[in-house]
This record gives sequence, structure tokens and C-alpha cells, in this order.
Amino acid sequence: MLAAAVIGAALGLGAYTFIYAKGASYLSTDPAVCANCHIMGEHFAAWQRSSHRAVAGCADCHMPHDLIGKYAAKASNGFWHSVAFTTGRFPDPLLIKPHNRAIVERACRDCHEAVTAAIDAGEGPPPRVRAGAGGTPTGNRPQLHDGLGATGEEFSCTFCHTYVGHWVR
Amino acid sequence: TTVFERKQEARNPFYRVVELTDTISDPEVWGKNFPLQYDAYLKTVDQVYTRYGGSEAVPRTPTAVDPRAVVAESRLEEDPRLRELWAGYAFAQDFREERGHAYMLDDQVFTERQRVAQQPGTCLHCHASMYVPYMRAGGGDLIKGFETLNPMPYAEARKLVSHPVACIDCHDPETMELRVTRPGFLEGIRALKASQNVGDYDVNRDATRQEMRTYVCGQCHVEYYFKGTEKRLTYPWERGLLVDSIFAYYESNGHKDWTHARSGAPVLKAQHPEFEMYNQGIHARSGVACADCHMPYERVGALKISDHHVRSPLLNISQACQTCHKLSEDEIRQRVYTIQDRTFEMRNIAIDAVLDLVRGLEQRRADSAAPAVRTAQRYQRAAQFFTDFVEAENSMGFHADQEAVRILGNAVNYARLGQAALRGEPVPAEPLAAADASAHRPRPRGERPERPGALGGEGGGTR
Amino acid sequence: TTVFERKQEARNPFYRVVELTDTISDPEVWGKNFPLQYDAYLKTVDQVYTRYGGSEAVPRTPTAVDPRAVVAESRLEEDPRLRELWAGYAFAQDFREERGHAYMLDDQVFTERQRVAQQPGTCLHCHASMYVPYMRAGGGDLIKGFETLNPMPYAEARKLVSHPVACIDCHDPETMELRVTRPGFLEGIRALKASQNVGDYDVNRDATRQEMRTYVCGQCHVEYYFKGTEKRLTYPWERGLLVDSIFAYYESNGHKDWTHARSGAPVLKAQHPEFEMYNQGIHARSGVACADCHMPYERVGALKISDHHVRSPLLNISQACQTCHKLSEDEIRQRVYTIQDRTFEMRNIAIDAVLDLVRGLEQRRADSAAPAVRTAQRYQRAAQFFTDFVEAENSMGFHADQEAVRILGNAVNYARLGQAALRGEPVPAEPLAAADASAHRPRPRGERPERPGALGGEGGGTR
Ligand code: HEC
Ligand code: HEC
Ligand code: HEC
Ligand code: HEC
Ligand code: HEC
Ligand code: HEC
Ligand code: HEC
Ligand code: HEC
Ligand code: HEC
Ligand code: HEC
Ligand code: HEC
Ligand code: HEC
Ligand code: HEC
Ligand code: HEC
Ligand SMILES: [Ca+2]
Ligand SMILES: [Ca+2]
Repeated sequence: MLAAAVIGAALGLGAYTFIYAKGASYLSTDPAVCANCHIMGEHFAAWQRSSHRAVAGCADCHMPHDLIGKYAAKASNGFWHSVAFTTGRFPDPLLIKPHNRAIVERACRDCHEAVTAAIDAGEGPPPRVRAGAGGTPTGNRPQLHDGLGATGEEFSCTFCHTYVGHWVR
Repeated sequence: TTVFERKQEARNPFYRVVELTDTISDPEVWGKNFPLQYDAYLKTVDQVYTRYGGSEAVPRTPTAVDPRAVVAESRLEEDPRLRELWAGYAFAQDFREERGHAYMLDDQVFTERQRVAQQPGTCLHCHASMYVPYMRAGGGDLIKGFETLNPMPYAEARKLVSHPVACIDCHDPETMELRVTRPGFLEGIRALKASQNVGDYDVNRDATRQEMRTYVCGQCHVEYYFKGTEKRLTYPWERGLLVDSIFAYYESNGHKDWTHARSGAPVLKAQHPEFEMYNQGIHARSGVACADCHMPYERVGALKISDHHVRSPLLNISQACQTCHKLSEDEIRQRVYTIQDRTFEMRNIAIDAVLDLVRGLEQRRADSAAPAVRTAQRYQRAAQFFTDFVEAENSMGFHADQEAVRILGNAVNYARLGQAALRGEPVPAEPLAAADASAHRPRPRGERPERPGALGGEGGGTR
Repeated sequence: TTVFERKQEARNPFYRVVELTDTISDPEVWGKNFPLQYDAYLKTVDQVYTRYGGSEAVPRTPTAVDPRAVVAESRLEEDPRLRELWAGYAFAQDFREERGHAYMLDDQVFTERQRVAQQPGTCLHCHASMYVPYMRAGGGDLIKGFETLNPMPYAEARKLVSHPVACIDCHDPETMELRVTRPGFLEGIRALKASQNVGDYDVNRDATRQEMRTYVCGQCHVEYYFKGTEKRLTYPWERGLLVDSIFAYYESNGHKDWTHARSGAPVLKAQHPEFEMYNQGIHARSGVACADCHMPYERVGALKISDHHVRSPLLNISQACQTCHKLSEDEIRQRVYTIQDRTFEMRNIAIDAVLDLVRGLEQRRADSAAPAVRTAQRYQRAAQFFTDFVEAENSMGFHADQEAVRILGNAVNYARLGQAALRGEPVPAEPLAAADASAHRPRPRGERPERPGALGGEGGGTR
């Protein structure tokens, strides 16, 4: 019951923001609107200086390239980001979440499959489960494989190409 | 998935010209299917040097015993102290800067180290394409083949091999996936994992793709020794990869590589522990693999492929480093040199320290039975192994910069304690105990509970 | 709050409540205009410890001479060897872990080091808000005020100050821009730049904003000494910031901090060389400033402000590190501890080495005139300073991980050579020459021409 109340509140709140803060902009593909939220500002600025500014907007990397998935993700991200933004409860600096990283990884391949055909199996069986971890190489950068399992990518484009979208360092 | 299945998703970049099987060693045949990788692979004959790496092409007049017209520079001539450091061991005879993979077989066959000592077939494990020869000799059983070749006289075993490391040593001919084909690594990594409580580790089954991009190199770029009369190639990883763990391992089984000609101490020689050192570094910790730097992706036409011209990344900074480090080539090179120069400074200090101890021991050869002298010899063994661990590692500290200097600092300290022992001063009997044997050990700060809640003092902020 | 309010907030960062002038030291007044920064500034009273940093709140019963109810842990109790290391110097009496800025004035006033030795007004330079007091005493001339306070007895000068470091010490009251107000740094950095052939350097005119984010800290977190009878505060940077350069500087002017009570050697004590060490590290090289890690930007509502709760970044990893390192907090903490544990190990080894030499010298106090003993004393001086340079630096090696261990490795070597000197063995007269005095100096590899064109050898790639 209490839970229900909270959710209800969240919904109301979220919905309010969603409209007011042009949360609907999530349904658009104009980068400027992502920047609507000042906290996205530095990414927008960095993106404008990035190698992709002319070729890929926020949505091209952060939204699934198939229609249904696209709107699902937009709605969900748009809604939750709106909630988070309004309540002010979100990590600073921002860290991409596994499922969103997986979306980005997928996006890279959609555009670059031809280039990477030789080195990347694209979608395939889930990556080998790593035994042991410990001091083993990839063991210490968990997020390197976060979300990859989800899409079955064997390895991460952004592990090496972290700079492509917007390097905020 | 395989390179060929990738066809379905995208234009298949490779034309299957020949049918590759598990018995084809000759890279030229593989090259028919993968000409880009093969062409790069052939480039490992190039000799270009950097401040501490690469190699210098030194012309020589071929002789009957050694037909090589070009060799790499002699490290012994570069630093004559090494002859003293390794007095009585084959390395004091001939030790050169290493060069590209194309030379691995010839350089092993013709090094003078072959003439001053009887070498076993084991040597070939890391200097030739061994997969097919091992399988043949073992009648389809890799390990059996390995065990058959190890004890053979080198010259005899040599007849069974025909190429330097080749495609088949790192790749599965059908899927082109990476694979480990070296018994030494298969057994070594399994022992290491066991020490981390990971049972029955099968690298070809359990490793991630990114790990394989390092493990294929770890097949050879590691410290090793020949165990027992069977001369079984063994990687001393049972207790871990740290130099301290490896030395502890050798202490436990009492192994010695040779008896030092001047001090009479039973000593050890470390050899190319790239894999071990790399694992202590920030790149390994960050998931960066050997191949990321030494075989970086390069764009060839419409494709990106792995640069099979394995070499010093400093000869290829843009591909090897700049994707991750958005800095000028010059700045990147300078960062590496800064690390290497510091390591080189400590390396030189450490070698001097060990040699001082050696000279001290030499003067006491007469009473080498005296407990003080025996203890001092143990310290030489430690100091020498620690020094060698960095000297023999080929990145001059880059793979693990702070660790390399920590090791050398310990080496100098072991030398210092060895000299104290010679003076009859009390020192820990076990060199490895020295680091913890401080007279006044401070309360290990680490043992304070982590981060208790904040506590406001009386302050004075605005007084 | 609603998005609407946040959008408002974003437009006007602060309200000008009071008019700030160049004579207002009291941070509370500044706080009226900048409540967020002021509130954080007050938080420096918190005491939280990490493995090697932060500070532990140790309750004590206030006394007439020392009214403090809480102090930081004693480093002397933690590691009694330090008493021996500093025998005969005030630090052997009382030396504690440092804590937040709020305590700087009280801790300086009440340390027992004040009772065992007569301290000059110079001390205040880094322990109080000095801008206004200096300007007053100098009649509007900062340097003159500095020169007036330095020679005063501490107690007398103390009466002229009233706050720990405050807003005015780092900020211009009108523009709020950063500014350096400390004569010690103004003169030190100018001497340093001069050594780099940059004439007439005026930090407040010539430094970039990012540099200022480090220089304001460099005002105090540096090695220093009191020059001459005027007790002029001096930063020994004339030859550079490397420990080697600083030691060379002290060798050139023969300065000593005290005579070691047990060895009789004229020795030096390094103090908090954070700025010097940081400058040898990868972060300085990458343009990362002190403030980036110790005063990271934090989001307060819609504003990004600098966290004025200056403290250990390990107590605030997400803001301090994750902006640049997209790793888990735990992984980041582990990386720091790995670096610090290695440094701590070498630090302990180095202290033991120095003390061994001290004991050797103690036994020879009688013939302290003997050349061998004199030389050994010079080596103690070097070994001790190098050890202290890392021991006194407060990041336990993090600020420059490889450099810290290089310094300690050299310290152990100096101790070793000092012991050799005592034995009458030949050693370089100048400790600083030791690193280059190797019996067999290898041909410096660096001097090989860089990257000549590739040269194909005879290969063997496909044989
Ligand atoms: C070319 C691809 C690409 C484009 C275009 C792009 N991004 Fe990203 N974005 C990424 C990648 C890759 C990451 C994950 C970075 C990491 O953590 O390795 C990311 C992460 C993020 C994050 C999480 C925080 C962080 O820094 O990791 C935010 C927020 C973000 N992007 C916003 C944006 C906005 C807003 C735009 C448009 C102005 C944009 N992105 C355009 C690739 C892109
Ligand atoms: C309504 C304001 C708002 C808009 C508009 C907005 N964001 Fe965000 N975004 C946020 C907030 C708040 C967060 C932090 C959420 C969290 O991490 O919990 C966030 C986090 C993110 C992250 C990292 C966290 C995650 O969920 O992976 C990415 C990536 C991101 N946004 C991309 C975008 C893109 C792309 C757009 C434009 C299509 C966009 N954002 C538009 C407010 C917004
Ligand atoms: C909307 C299509 C699109 C998406 C999505 C996209 N790219 Fe690109 N990318 C391009 C185009 C077009 C270029 C420029 C032409 C070229 O060099 O191929 C480019 C250039 C590049 C380059 C070369 C320039 C540079 O920055 O070094 C790299 C590397 C790259 N992309 C990697 C990525 C990665 C990694 C991702 C995912 C995080 C990604 N791209 C997402 C279209 C895209
Ligand atoms: C292990 C590191 C690494 C990984 C993982 C990686 N790349 Fe690359 N990528 C590189 C390097 C190195 C280059 C070569 C850059 C050059 O030639 O200067 C490159 C080049 C490229 C280029 C061509 C840039 C040009 O020259 O036009 C594209 C596009 C690209 N990568 C996309 C991807 C995509 C998509 C993925 C994931 C499927 C990926 N990369 C994974 C390291 C990596
Ligand atoms: C982050 C990049 C990086 C990684 C990862 C890396 N190395 Fe290196 N390696 C270097 C650099 C830089 C050098 C110094 C080259 C020089 O001095 O010219 C080097 C030197 C070497 C050398 C000597 C090369 C020469 O030219 O003489 C060998 C052999 C080597 N590495 C093997 C390995 C192996 C095996 C691994 C993995 C276990 C590895 N490296 C991982 C960057 C790397
Ligand atoms: C079968 C054993 C073997 C394997 C596997 C192997 N190496 Fe080597 N490597 C050698 C030997 C032997 C040499 C020295 C050859 C010589 O000096 O004649 C060498 C030399 C090198 C050099 C020095 C080149 C130079 O110019 O000085 C580098 C760099 C190197 N290897 C890196 C790697 C990397 C990276 C991998 C994995 C991708 C790898 N090696 C795999 C045995 C091997
Ligand atoms: C565990 C793998 C391994 C084994 C076993 C091995 N080597 Fe090597 N060898 C290497 C690697 C890796 C290099 C290149 C790195 C280096 O030179 O430090 C190398 C380099 C060399 C070189 C060229 C540089 C030099 O030292 O002059 C010679 C010659 C050589 N080995 C001879 C031998 C001989 C003889 C044996 C047997 C007694 C042997 N190797 C056994 C891995 C191995
Ligand atoms: C010392 C180890 C080693 C040897 C020998 C070797 N390779 Fe590779 N090869 C690699 C590594 C590492 C990769 C990267 C695999 C990955 O990213 O999963 C690779 C990748 C490949 C790929 C996949 C596409 C690409 O370029 O990334 C092909 C095809 C290939 N190698 C062919 C060959 C051929 C042909 C030969 C012999 C001429 C050969 N390799 C010899 C280590 C080796
Ligand atoms: C696939 C990514 C990747 C590649 C390729 C790579 N690095 Fe790094 N490098 C890193 C990461 C990650 C760190 C750790 C610091 C951090 O988290 O940013 C690092 C740290 C460093 C540092 C600072 C650490 C230290 O010991 O001072 C240096 C220097 C460095 N790299 C040089 C190089 C050089 C030279 C090369 C090429 C031979 C190289 N890197 C290739 C990712 C990479
Ligand atoms: C890249 C981040 C970084 C930079 C830049 C940096 N520091 Fe630090 N600093 C640290 C870390 C991490 C520690 C260790 C904290 C600990 O052990 O709890 C530390 C420790 C310290 C300490 C001891 C703190 C304590 O809690 O006892 C002081 C004082 C300090 N730094 C001052 C400085 C000064 C002055 C500068 C600039 C000259 C500087 N730092 C630059 C990260 C940094
Ligand atoms: C050049 C600046 C500077 C000068 C001059 C200076 N201090 Fe400090 N002092 C510091 C810094 C920075 C710290 C914190 C770092 C540390 O404790 O190492 C500190 C810490 C202290 C502490 C607390 C930690 C401890 O050592 O117990 C005391 C007490 C102290 N100083 C007393 C003095 C006295 C007495 C003098 C004069 C003889 C003096 N200081 C002169 C900068 C200075
Ligand atoms: C030890 C030095 C120091 C002291 C003392 C100090 N500050 Fe700062 N302050 C800084 C630094 C560093 C910055 C960052 C400036 C920049 O990024 O250019 C800063 C920034 C600021 C800013 C700009 C907005 C922001 O937060 O980045 C304000 C306002 C400010 N400080 C107010 C104060 C007030 C009020 C006090 C006293 C209560 C104070 N400062 C004390 C060092 C200091
Ligand atoms: C006016 C001199 C002065 C200035 C300017 C100054 N500090 Fe300090 N700092 C001190 C003193 C003194 C202490 C020790 C106080 C004590 O122990 O009572 C200290 C302590 C610290 C500590 C230790 C806190 C702890 O919990 O152990 C850190 C971290 C620190 N300073 C960082 C900085 C940074 C970063 C800057 C610049 C933004 C800076 N300081 C500017 C004098 C100064
Ligand atoms: C403003 C950016 C920035 C901030 C903030 C930052 N770093 Fe770094 N860090 C870097 C860069 C740049 C490098 C050098 C390697 C590279 O080029 O990727 C680096 C390297 C490192 C390394 C590897 C070098 C080594 O010595 O092993 C570690 C560890 C590290 N940082 C830890 C930290 C910690 C802990 C903090 C927070 C207290 C921190 N960093 C804050 C940018 C930053
Ligand atoms: Ca080489
Ligand atoms: Ca502290």
C-alpha cells in the first residue's frame, strides 16, 4: 500500500517533469534537447567536439536502432531520468547503466559492422564465463563486460573507443 | 562464432582459398586465406630500435657454425657487468637484445649458449612452431609429445621443427579463434588458478576472449625452469606471479640454475617475465591485453585487422596507444621514457650492489662453510634473482613501473643485508623474511577499521 | 524542489549580501555571500581515517598548556623508529598525523615541538590566515610584512593572527579569482622558473587558471627551511623540484636542520613535499590539479561548485575520481592501496637501512674525525633526507608512485654505501655521484640515434 503510494507519487512527479522538462524530447533525436537537462550539458559540449558530432547524435548511440526498442528505451530512460532529475537523486558524475551501455555497443556495430567484420563476431553466443577473476586482466573492470552479456557481444567497442561520443575527462 | 560465420552478418572479408587443417604448420599456406595478417607477420624481420627496445641490426660475417649475416646487439658488450653477474653461466658467454619473431629459431640455434652448454629439446617449446611436431611425436597427444621432446638433445629435437612461431600456434584452423597450444602455459596457469582456489582450470575452455589476447603471449614470455631429469618445462607459478612468490617457490624446492663462479652461491637467472610483470601493472588491471599494444588493430582498406607485425609499440604509437590516450606521439613516448629511465637508474644501482656483495663473498671463498658466508650467499641468491627479474623483463619497467622499482629496491636491500651478514652482523636467516623483519614494525595502518563515522573535533574554523 | 526552481537556480549562482574587501579575514563574513562554500569549509573539522590518510580523532584530557580535547594519532607511537631517526630534533618529541585545515592554527600552537624548541614567527606563514596580518605589518607591503613577522618570537607573532587559512588567502575578494598570497611560494616558484630560463615570473600574472588550482595549495604543501638569522622562509627550488635537485641545493649551501644526536651527522628533515612529489607524477603530467581531487566539483542543486571540504579523496571517490575514471569506487580504492602498500613496504625497509647506518656511526663516535666516518655521515645525510622525503610526503606514494619508490631505493643504496665507507671501502666522496659512479657504466642506451630506417635481416619467417 505504502509502496503503491510511493510509486503513484513517482508517477505523478515523473509525468509532470516528463512534460515540463521537455522529457518528451527523449522522443526526438535532436541532441540539443538532451542538453535540455543542464546535467547533460557537459556531454553535449563534449559531443560537439567529438569525432561523431557530424555523423551521430545522442540518440544514434543511446537509442536502439529498431523502432519498438527505440521508443521503449526512450520512454523508460526519459521517464526515469525525469524522476531522477526532479528528485535530484542520481549519481554525480553520471555512470552509464549496463543496459544502456549494451544499447550503445549495439549502435556502434550497426554503423561499423563492415569495418569490424574481421575482428568482431557481432551477435553470437554469450561471452565465455570467466573462471576465477582474481588478478586476471578483465577481472578488474567489471563494467567492461556489464551489459555485453545482454547482447552477446564478445567484447566492448567502448573499452578502446571511450572517446568517440564525448570525452568528459 | 567463427570468422566465417561472420559472413552472414557482413561481407566476409576473407576468401577461403585453401582448406586449413590441424596439421598445417606452414604460415604461407594460412596466408593464402589471410594475406593481410601474413604480410604483417613477415615484417617481424625488420630491426628498428627505440631507447630501450626494438633491436639494432648488427652485421657480421657468417661462419660455418653461425651463418647469420645480421644479429642483434650484444647486451654483454653494452654492459660488461653482466658477465660478472652471471659468471659461470652460459649467459655470460652470449646474451643479445631480442628481436622479431622471424628470428626466434635461428637465434636459438646459433647462440653461443648452445656451444658452451648441452641444451635439451625443451628449449624449442618457445622458439618454433611446436603444435604439429608435439602432436606428431605424441601420436595425437600434445602433452605426450611435449614429454617426448623435452629430454631429447637439442640438435635431435631441432630436426623435428621447421618454423618460428606460426599461425597454428595461436589459432584454431577452423574457427580462427585464439587458442593456447603450449603445455608449459596450460600447466602453469592451471597451477596459478589452483593457488587462487579455481580448480581444474582449462584455459582454452575458461578464458575470456580478452584474456586470450594476453594468454597466447604468456605461452612464452614468462619466467621458467627445467624440472628434474625429464627436463620438463615448468612455470614457477604455484604460489603466484609476484617475484616474491616465485622466489619463495624456488626456495621451497631448492632449485638453482647454476653455481656462481666467483661467490660459490647457488643462484638463479630470471628470464623474460613479461607476463608476470605485466600482471602487476595498471594496464593488466585495466583489462588491456598484450595484443592491444603489440598487435593493435589497424585499418587496412575498408577493414580493421590485428597488426601481426608484433613489435615495440613505440614504433607504432598511433595505433598502439592513441586510441586510448589522446596525447601526441611525442608526449606518449616521453611518458614511456620517463618510466624507463627511472627503472634503468635503479637497475644500474642494483647490479652494482649485487656485484659488491659478490666481491665480498669472493674474498671469503676459503671459509665458504662459515654460517655467516652461507647466509650471505642466500642473500646474493635473493638480490641476484630480484635484480634479474627486472633486467630480464623486456619493457624496462613499463609493464609495471612502480613494481619494477620496488623489486630493485628490495634487491639493493638484500645486497646490503648480505654484506652485513658477511660482517657477522645479525640478519634474518631467510632473505624473504627481511622485508617483514624490521626491528620496530609499525602497527600496520591497514589494520585500522575502514572509515568509521565522521567525528567533529573542537575545530577552530572561525576562532 | 521542482525543475522550475532548478532552472532559476542555474541562472544566478550567488547573492551578494555583503561587500567584501581586501581587509576581511573572517571567513564567516565571506560565507554570507558564499554559504555553500563556507559550510563545506567548516566541515574540515571532521576526522575520518583511511588506510594511510585522513586522521584518527584521539580524545585527550585538556591541560593548561594544551586545551585540545581531541588530537590526531601520534605517528611516533605508531612507529617508534621515527624517534631514533630524528634523534635530537623536535620531531622526535611530537609528530602527529595531519588533519583538517580547521585545526592548523591550534595544532601548531600546542604541539610539544613548540616547547622543546624556540620557534620563529615564520611558522605562521602556513598555519593561519596571513594575508591581512602581513599587509598590516608591512604597511600595505606583503613582503615587508613577511620579513617583519619571520624573526619575531612565535608567541608574539601569534597574537597578530586570528584564523586558520581563510577565503582571503586563496581568493581575490572582488573577483573571487584564485590568487597566491604567500611570499614563500611567490619567491620559490620564481626561483624555479628562473632555473627553467623563465625570467621575472609573477605567478598571479602568469599562471593559468588550472595551474592556480594547484599553486594555491603549493603555498604550503611544500618542503622548506628558514634561511639565515632573519629566519626567511625559503623553498629550496633553485635547481628544480626533484629530491636530487633539492638535496644538491642543500649540499651547496651546507644547510643542516640539526645534528643527529646518535651519529653526530649534520642532517636534514624533509617536510610535506606534496607539491614537489605531485609534480613528478602522472596526474601533474596530465594537467590534473590538487583541487581536482581534493576539492572536486560537486553538484549542489543545479550548481556545480568546488567542494571546500578539503580532505582525502578516498573519502569522496565518486566526485574526486569517477569523473575521469569510470570504475567502481572499490576498484579505485584498491588501486590506491596497491600503490600505497608498495610504497609503505619500501618506506619501512629504508628506515631500517638508515638506522643500521646510524648505529654503525654511533659505535664510531670516538673517531668521528676519521675521513671514513665523515664520508659515512654524508651518506647518512643523503639516505635520511631521501627516506624522509617520502615518509613526510602525505600521499604514501600516490602522488608519484614510481618516483616515490625510486627515491626510497636510492635511500637504501646510500645507507649501504655509508656502511661500506665505515668499513673503509672506497665509495664516491659525493653521495649524489653514487648513482652515476657505477664501476661499469653501460653505454647509455638513450644516446643511440632514435629510430633509424627499418633494415630487413635474413629472416627465417617461412623457412
Ligand atoms: C558515438 C557514440 C555516442 C554519441 C553520439 C553520444 N554518446 Fe553518450 N555515451 C557513449 C558511450 C560509449 C558512453 C559510455 C562511456 C563509458 O563510460 O565508457 C556514453 C555515456 C553517456 C552518458 C553516461 C555518463 C558517462 O559519461 O559515461 C551520458 C549522460 C551520455 N552518454 C549522454 C550523451 C548525450 C547527451 C549525447 C549527445 C549530446 C551523447 N551521449 C552522444 C557514446 C555516445
Ligand atoms: C529530463 C532531463 C533529461 C533529459 C532531457 C535527458 N537526460 Fe539523460 N539523464 C538525466 C538524469 C537525471 C540522469 C541520471 C539518471 C541516473 O543515473 O539515475 C541521466 C542519465 C543519463 C545516462 C547515464 C545513466 C543511464 O541511465 O545509463 C545516459 C546514457 C543519458 N542520460 C543519455 C541521455 C540522452 C541520450 C538524452 C537525449 C535523448 C538524455 N539523456 C536526455 C536527465 C535527462
Ligand atoms: C549513426 C552511425 C554511427 C554510430 C552509431 C557510431 N558511429 Fe562511429 N562513425 C560513424 C561515421 C559515419 C564515422 C566517420 C566515417 C568513418 O571514419 O568511418 C565514424 C567514425 C568512427 C571512428 C573513427 C574516428 C575516431 O573517432 O577515431 C571510430 C573509432 C568510430 N566511429 C567508433 C565508433 C564506436 C566505438 C561507436 C559506438 C560507441 C560508434 N562509432 C558509433 C558512424 C557511426
Ligand atoms: C582493443 C581495442 C579496440 C577495440 C575493442 C575496438 N577497437 Fe576499433 N580501433 C582500435 C584501433 C587501435 C584502431 C585503429 C586506429 C587507427 O588506425 O589509427 C581502431 C579503428 C576503428 C575504426 C576505424 C577508424 C578509421 O580509421 O576510420 C572503427 C570504425 C572502429 N575501430 C570501430 C570499432 C567498433 C565498432 C568496435 C567494436 C565492435 C571496435 N572498434 C573495437 C581499437 C579497438
Ligand atoms: C599498455 C601497453 C602494453 C601492454 C598491455 C603490454 N606491453 Fe609489452 N611493451 C609495451 C611498451 C611501451 C614496451 C617498451 C617498448 C620499447 O622500449 O621500445 C613494451 C616492451 C615489450 C617487450 C620488449 C619489446 C622490444 O621491442 O624489445 C616485450 C617482449 C613485450 N613488451 C611483451 C609483452 C607481453 C608478453 C605482454 C602481455 C603479457 C605485454 N608486452 C603487454 C607496451 C605494452
Ligand atoms: C612461441 C613462443 C612465443 C610466442 C607465442 C610469442 N612470442 Fe614474442 N618472442 C618470442 C621469442 C623467442 C622472441 C625473441 C626472438 C629473437 O630474439 O630471435 C620474441 C620476441 C618478441 C618481441 C620483441 C620484438 C623486438 O623487436 O625486440 C615482442 C615485442 C614480442 N615477442 C611480443 C609478443 C606478443 C605480444 C605475443 C603474443 C601476441 C608474443 N610475443 C608471442 C617467443 C614468443
Ligand atoms: C618459456 C619460453 C622459452 C624457453 C623455454 C626458452 N626461451 Fe629463449 N626466449 C624466449 C623469449 C620470450 C625470448 C625473447 C625475450 C628475451 O630475449 O628476453 C627468448 C629469447 C632467446 C634468445 C635471443 C636473446 C638472447 O638471449 O640472446 C636466445 C638466443 C634464446 N632465447 C635461446 C634459448 C635457449 C638456448 C633456450 C633453452 C635453454 C631457450 N631460449 C628457452 C622464450 C623462451
Ligand atoms: C603470437 C600469436 C599469433 C600468431 C603467431 C598469429 N596470430 Fe593471428 N591473431 C592473434 C591475436 C592476438 C589476434 C586477435 C584475436 C582477437 O582479437 O580475438 C589474431 C587475430 C587474427 C585474425 C582475425 C582478424 C584479425 O586480424 O583480428 C586472423 C584472420 C589471423 N589472426 C590470422 C593469422 C595468420 C594468417 C597468422 C599466421 C601468418 C597468424 N594469425 C598468426 C595472434 C596471433
Ligand atoms: C585499451 C586501452 C589502452 C591502451 C591501448 C593503452 N593504454 Fe595506457 N592506460 C590505459 C588505462 C585504462 C590506464 C590506467 C589509468 C586510467 O584509468 O586512465 C592507462 C595508464 C597509462 C599510463 C599511466 C600509468 C603509469 O604507469 O604511469 C601510461 C604512461 C600509459 N597508460 C601509457 C600507454 C602507452 C605508452 C600505450 C601504448 C604502448 C598505452 N598506454 C596503451 C589504457 C590503455
Ligand atoms: C589525482 C588525484 C590527486 C591529485 C592531483 C593530488 N592529490 Fe593529494 N592525495 C590524493 C590521494 C588519493 C591521496 C591519499 C589519501 C589517503 O591516503 O587517504 C592524497 C593525499 C594527500 C594528502 C594527505 C591527505 C590525508 O588525508 O592525510 C595531502 C596533504 C595532499 N594529498 C595534498 C595534495 C596537494 C597539495 C596536491 C597538489 C600539489 C595534491 N594533493 C594533488 C590524490 C590527489
Ligand atoms: C611551508 C609551510 C609550512 C611551514 C613554514 C610550517 N608548516 Fe607546519 N604544516 C604544514 C603543512 C602543509 C602541514 C600538513 C602536512 C603534514 O603534517 O605533513 C603541517 C603540519 C603541521 C603540524 C601537524 C602535524 C604534525 O607535524 O604534528 C604541526 C604541529 C606543525 N605543522 C607545526 C609547525 C611548526 C611548529 C612550524 C614552524 C617551525 C611549522 N609547522 C611551519 C606547512 C608548514
Ligand atoms: C586553500 C584554498 C582555498 C580556500 C581557503 C578557499 N577556497 Fe574557494 N576555491 C578554491 C579553489 C581551488 C577553487 C576553484 C577555483 C577554480 O576552479 O578556478 C575555489 C572556488 C571558489 C568559488 C567559485 C565557485 C566554486 O565553488 O568553484 C567560490 C565562490 C569560493 N571558492 C568561495 C570561498 C569561500 C567563501 C571561502 C572561505 C569560506 C573559500 N572559498 C576558501 C580554493 C580555496
Ligand atoms: C595556509 C597554508 C595551507 C594552504 C594554502 C593549504 N593547506 Fe592543506 N594543510 C595545511 C596544514 C597546516 C595542514 C595540517 C593541519 C593540521 O594538521 O592541523 C593541512 C592539511 C591538509 C590536508 C590533510 C587533511 C587530513 O584530513 O589529513 C589536505 C588533504 C590538504 N591540506 C590539502 C590541501 C589542498 C588541496 C590545498 C589547496 C586547495 C591546501 N591544502 C591548501 C596548510 C595549508
Ligand atoms: C581530471 C582527470 C583525473 C582525475 C580527477 C583523476 N585522475 Fe587518475 N588519471 C588521470 C589521467 C589522465 C591518468 C594517466 C593515464 C591516462 O592517460 O589515462 C590517470 C592515471 C591514474 C592511475 C594510473 C597511474 C598509476 O600511477 O598507476 C591511477 C591509479 C589513478 N589515476 C587514480 C586516480 C584516483 C584515485 C583519483 C582520485 C583521487 C584520480 N585518479 C583522479 C586523470 C584523472
Ligand atoms: Ca628487443
Ligand atoms: Ca592526514
